[in-house]
Amino acid sequence: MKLEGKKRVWAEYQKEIPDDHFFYVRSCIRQTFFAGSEQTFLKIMRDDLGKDVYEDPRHTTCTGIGYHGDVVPFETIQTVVARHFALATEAGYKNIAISCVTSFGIYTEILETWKHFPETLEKTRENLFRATGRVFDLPVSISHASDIIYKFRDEIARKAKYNLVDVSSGKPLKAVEHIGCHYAKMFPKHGIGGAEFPHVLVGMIESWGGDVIDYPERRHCCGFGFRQYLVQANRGYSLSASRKKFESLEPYRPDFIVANCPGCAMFMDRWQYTLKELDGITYGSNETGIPTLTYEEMAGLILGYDPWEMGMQYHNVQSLGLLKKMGIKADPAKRFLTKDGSRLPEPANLLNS
Amino acid sequence: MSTVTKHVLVAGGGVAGMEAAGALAELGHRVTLIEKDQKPGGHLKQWHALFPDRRPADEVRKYLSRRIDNRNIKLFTGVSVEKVKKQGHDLHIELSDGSALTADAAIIATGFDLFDARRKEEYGYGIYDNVITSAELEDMFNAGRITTADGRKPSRIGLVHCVGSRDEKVNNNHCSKVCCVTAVKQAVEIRQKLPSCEVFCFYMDMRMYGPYYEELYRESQEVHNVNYIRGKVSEASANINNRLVIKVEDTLAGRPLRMELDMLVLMVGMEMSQAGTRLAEASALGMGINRFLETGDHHYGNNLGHVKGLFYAGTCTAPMNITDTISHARAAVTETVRYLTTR
Amino acid sequence: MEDLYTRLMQDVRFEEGLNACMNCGICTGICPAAEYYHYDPRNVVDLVQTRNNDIIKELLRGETIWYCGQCMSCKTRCPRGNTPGLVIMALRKLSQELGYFTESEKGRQQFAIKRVIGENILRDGYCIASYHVDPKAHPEQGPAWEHYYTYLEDSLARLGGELNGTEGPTRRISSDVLEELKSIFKVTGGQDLYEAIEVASEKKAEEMGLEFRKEGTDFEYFRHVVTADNGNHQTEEEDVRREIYEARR
Amino acid sequence: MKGSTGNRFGFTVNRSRLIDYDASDRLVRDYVTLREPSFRLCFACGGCTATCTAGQHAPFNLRRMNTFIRRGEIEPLREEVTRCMLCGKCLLVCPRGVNTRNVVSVAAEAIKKLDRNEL
Repeated sequence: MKLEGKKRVWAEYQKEIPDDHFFYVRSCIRQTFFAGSEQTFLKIMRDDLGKDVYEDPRHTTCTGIGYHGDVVPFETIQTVVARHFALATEAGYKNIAISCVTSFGIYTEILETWKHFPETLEKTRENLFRATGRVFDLPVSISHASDIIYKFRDEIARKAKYNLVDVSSGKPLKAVEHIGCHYAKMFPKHGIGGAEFPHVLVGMIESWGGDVIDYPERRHCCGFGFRQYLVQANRGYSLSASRKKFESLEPYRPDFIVANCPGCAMFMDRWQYTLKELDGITYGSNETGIPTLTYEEMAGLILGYDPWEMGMQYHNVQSLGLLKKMGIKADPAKRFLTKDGSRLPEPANLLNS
Repeated sequence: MSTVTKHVLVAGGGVAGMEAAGALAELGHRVTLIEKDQKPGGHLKQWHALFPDRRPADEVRKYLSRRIDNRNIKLFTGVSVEKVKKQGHDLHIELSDGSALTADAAIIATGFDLFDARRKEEYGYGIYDNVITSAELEDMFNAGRITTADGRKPSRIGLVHCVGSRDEKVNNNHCSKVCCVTAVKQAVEIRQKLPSCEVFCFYMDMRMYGPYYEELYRESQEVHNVNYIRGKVSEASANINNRLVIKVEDTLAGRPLRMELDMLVLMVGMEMSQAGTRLAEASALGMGINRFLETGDHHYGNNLGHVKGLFYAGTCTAPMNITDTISHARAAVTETVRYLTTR
Repeated sequence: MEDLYTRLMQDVRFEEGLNACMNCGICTGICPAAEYYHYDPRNVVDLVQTRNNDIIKELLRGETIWYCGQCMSCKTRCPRGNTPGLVIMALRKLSQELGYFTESEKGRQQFAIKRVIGENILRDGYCIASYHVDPKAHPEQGPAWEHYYTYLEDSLARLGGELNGTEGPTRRISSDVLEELKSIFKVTGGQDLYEAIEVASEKKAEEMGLEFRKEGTDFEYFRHVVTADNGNHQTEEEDVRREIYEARR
Repeated sequence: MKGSTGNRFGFTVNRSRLIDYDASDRLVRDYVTLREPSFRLCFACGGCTATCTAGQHAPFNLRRMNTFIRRGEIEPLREEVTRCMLCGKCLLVCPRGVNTRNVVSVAAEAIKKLDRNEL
């Protein structure tokens, strides 16, 4: 493999990411399954990087899962997104920061549609006004939240308490990066590094001392497939696609998987449990599973955040081994506590516990 | 032989330029032949053997060298033609070294560039060690050694047709015409040189348009056991053993197919050359939507430029094979001579 | 019958998604659905571009169009600038508008998606929120989720959220905001699509002799559509049917 | 609730439709090619399938069958070879002179041998 070739591709797909003043929109899946990750993002932005990130509690789902589940029409989702633009306009923000990759893809698709079919923008303005009386300006920029962490990756590296390095051997940890399909496959120029060799997570991992694995199924979908997971009878599709990835990445013995898409991070964790239950397969060294992190969790660990305050215990594959390798002292007994420190019963059957 | 000696500039010393220069010199005209590389011969310099009969490329190279071995021809290498301008009856020509000259007529024969395979990112050219281009395979044939980057003898090689052709993602909707038959030729050569190596051609259509091309295709199946899979390769990647893994639909089975390979050869197509583009832009010569030079009439004026006294020869007008390029160059000479004698 | 191709052309995604397909198969080569279903996006696009009303109607009534997972990997690479995934989205929309979706097992599942995701959106302002994902219906979520869900209030609080709070993760969306959402759905056809799904599903349930309720998810037809699997989704049967059909024409 | 899969999840890993060229073998192809060398000449024009009488009434596609033989996809082949009525109409149309009828017979023979471990 020639790194020079990848660097050339990366240089070609760089996009403008604003320095400050973001209007943050949450993700249904991330706040449901990784509530701590969104909170970590906000803390990193506000406390570590000193940025202004505004959140309007009146923003809702973008309806993206409904849209890609085909029960929400395109006209409807355009108008819901336009309402979010209206909230940003009202608050005086021009830069949208998006937590979800599905949403990011939808925002991108909508803005591209409005550019190529201007009558759809006019129709949306009319629809939004009729429905809510709101008006909006087009945003100046839209970034996925991982784009923003990418932009500040070197600043985070300078503040790092830990690195993606095995403290006992001094060797870089081996990471598998997984990019949500809708991040760049629809519009490669809107993704850092493009669709074929996305750099958004690679850049973070390398800045923080880790090595990245390039494996044959790297670009393959995690298998969410919207209706393919939402409906029980279809879930085999979703499980099978993830399994295909696991089989492909397993020989490289990765220390962890990291994803920029909330769905992917959730599925690549959940399916490891399901595959163990269904087929008795456990991946990872010593067959204990491969911890699957969100990029916010990865950034948080680098900055010394408490893994349990970020919610890393709520993965089926626990990260105790990974934390130990990084030299992070985190008491496993403190995983399942309430806010004020009283102990909750420990779940059974977690992987790598 | 024409009675009046004129001065004709030929821009480009590849197959078309050499043939045109030779033909003009033969008729007694004074020719200035300008070649941007250090040696004339164009892409042919790199090729090992030619389709359809796999004759050594050297035979045609020798013919062309003899063709320009004429005292009426002055060859300048390492310099390119940057601009052509009508000045009265003459053409004023500017070169890349800052010099200028005047000619009675000029033939543009700036040829083609091979498509830069890095632009098809999904194939990982320039990233994965054993993804190479058809031109690099010719280098291997010339060196007499077909090996992977780490020196192993390949046991399975795939050839991808239409890389950079028929593809709006790289802004080339045109067919480069010669890649299909080149793939078949190279597949046969691999099979002859490495009989234990399996060879697969991944194609969308087999465009065997020239004489004996279809016969070569048939021979490749009948005698050489070359495999054909109808489908455009979707992506290539490398596995832990540094073997390539490709994904493609076998469209004749209607199912996706996955295969490991030791080497993937990208049949890179033809694009208007950069030097030709520069010349065309500086001289306001019209280019078609495929970015090759637009000729006066694509049926009966296919050597005519829009400037009087300016003629086109070879692949600066469209992809073509050597046979057609030589014929096209001769036709350009006919048009030039007609212009010079009737002006 | 109304010209279905014309109807499809009214969908901007269809206009964007279909130029002229040359059947190269680059989409199918990397399509996750093509591996696990009898699905070939190349073939779908090729059938649609015939503009033949009967063929398009067959697609709208059949299983094929429901196999795509909308990962949109097909968009990245198509050398003709098509997006089979967008063509699929337009076909699915039309299939629901015309009520054809209930003719196929996979199509009937749209009712479940409407009842769950569709109603979550208008009731809570989320496609999905933690309190929707009952581990009993989602054993694949595993022990970590079961624990989180069981102690939802505590778990969320430790991570900086507040169940039914006014801000932060899975905060309660206020009723005036929900009214805005509903109004958007009314104005933009979202409500109409929901109703079309309901009407056709109720009719189908009656036809199949299965219990149907106007609300909720705890009744025969709902359970049927989420679990039914005739086992034929990987076989070539669709192809066969189409071939015979075409041969007869 | 349990689906038809019988496990508590209600679904299983799906069977793959992928042609994995490295997982299948070409024993049947080699057998057919050896005994009917004209098989190599097929260039998948589909003339045989278009003229095929059996194919009008049953899901039989000779052109696709040839592809399966070449790729080493034995399972779909098993049923395919039984559907041909060996009428030989395809022989008349093949532009490459493939002995199509014999390809089917030899392929059927090869599968029998394969099942008896005689290939």
